[in-house]
Amino acid sequence: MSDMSVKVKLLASLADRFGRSEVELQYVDGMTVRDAWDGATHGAPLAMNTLSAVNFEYCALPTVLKPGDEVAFFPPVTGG
Amino acid sequence: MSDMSVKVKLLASLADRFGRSEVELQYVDGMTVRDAWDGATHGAPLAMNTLSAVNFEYCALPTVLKPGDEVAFFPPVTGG
Amino acid sequence: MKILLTDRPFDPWREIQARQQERFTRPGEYGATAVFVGTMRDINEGDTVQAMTLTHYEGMTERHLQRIASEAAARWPIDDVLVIHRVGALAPGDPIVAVAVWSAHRAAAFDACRYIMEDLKSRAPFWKKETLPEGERWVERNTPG
Amino acid sequence: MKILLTDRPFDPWREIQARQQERFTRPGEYGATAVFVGTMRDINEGDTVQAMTLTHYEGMTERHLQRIASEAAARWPIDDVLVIHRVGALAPGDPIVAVAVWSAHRAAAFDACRYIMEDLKSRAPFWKKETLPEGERWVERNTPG
Repeated sequence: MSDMSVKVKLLASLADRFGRSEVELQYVDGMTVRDAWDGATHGAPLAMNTLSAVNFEYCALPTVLKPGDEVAFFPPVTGG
Repeated sequence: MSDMSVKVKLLASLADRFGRSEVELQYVDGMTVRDAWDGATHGAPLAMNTLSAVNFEYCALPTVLKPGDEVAFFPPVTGG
Repeated sequence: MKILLTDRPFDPWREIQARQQERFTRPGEYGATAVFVGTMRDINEGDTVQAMTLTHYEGMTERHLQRIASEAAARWPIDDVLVIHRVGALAPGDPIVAVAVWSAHRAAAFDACRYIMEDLKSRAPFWKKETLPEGERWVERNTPG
Repeated sequence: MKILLTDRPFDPWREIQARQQERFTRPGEYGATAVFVGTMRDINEGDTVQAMTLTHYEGMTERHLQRIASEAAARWPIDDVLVIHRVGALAPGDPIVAVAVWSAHRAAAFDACRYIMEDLKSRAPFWKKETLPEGERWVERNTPG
């Protein structure tokens, strides 16, 4: 992964839905979690209950990213 | 135990306090749990937190007894 | 539903496993198990406790525990309850009580297990007498849960 | 505090006992143990479930469970926490999760155990895919506790 990119993970049913579980995006100044979703899914609708994390911590959609961040999107969790 | 008596049990620290764990009392018509205490302890003060049971079920002091009943008095429970 | 008083040391984890194997034959029959185990501590109210004797009111104890378990079963959708309580002479580290509840549902298992424990601590006719270096004493009350 | 993800079947009662023996050396050190075990059921939403695959977000999962356990330890006076969660392929009857909390106090053990379970069910990044006679499906949500 280059220094000026972000890694986007699509987990569980999202990987099935989009046919891919990981996308590398070019980092753009001011890029947010929401922008990462749009970039990785080509602007697919984002379900209200989709959860997001940056570098393994829950983060809201307006969170601004840094180069090298790992962003993850996933459906409601069903462990336990 | 005769048909016209009640058995009174003094349990745990009450047995230590009164030096006996079981007393048989002559049944008297209308006799209550409270009367059984007075009979078994010769009218000793009854601590507020003393618990009482009749035939292995919790019962309040005004409960009227029948001949052959087993009445028990005991301090707050400390199991578990 | 199984209620057991024992004057011998018991291993709660082994007893729970044994009950589970005996009671449930179909794998996947229950989804949730909530358990509480109370163990004898070596200290109470700041004093070193060397040993303990647990007495109970024979005749009332098992009947009362049975009733608590039945009340829990009436109140929550639970599949089984195991209650084991030690009586007689105990040493620090010995399990005193184990309550296990099996259910299809997490909340029911948790709620029923706690309900049984709270009733047991406040109403089941057991009494503890502790042996301290300076002699014996009755434990006067249980702390609320 | 011990957090363990495993792709092999585990016996929760044996693991709890082993942790207890490893963690506590003085008999009578703790007084209360609260445990929850979640087991794979053979039925869900009225359908027969033959098998299940548990996936998780590697990197985030252990970190998140560690944080939940630390939060519980900051909030209640607890002596130890054990969390075991299964990942990979499961069969009905297999334990999925075990949470055990040791404390001097009954209420702290109960409260912390439930807190950890509720957070785990609602926030730890695990996902279940069920195998039914007619194919696979993702489980869409957990029921609130």
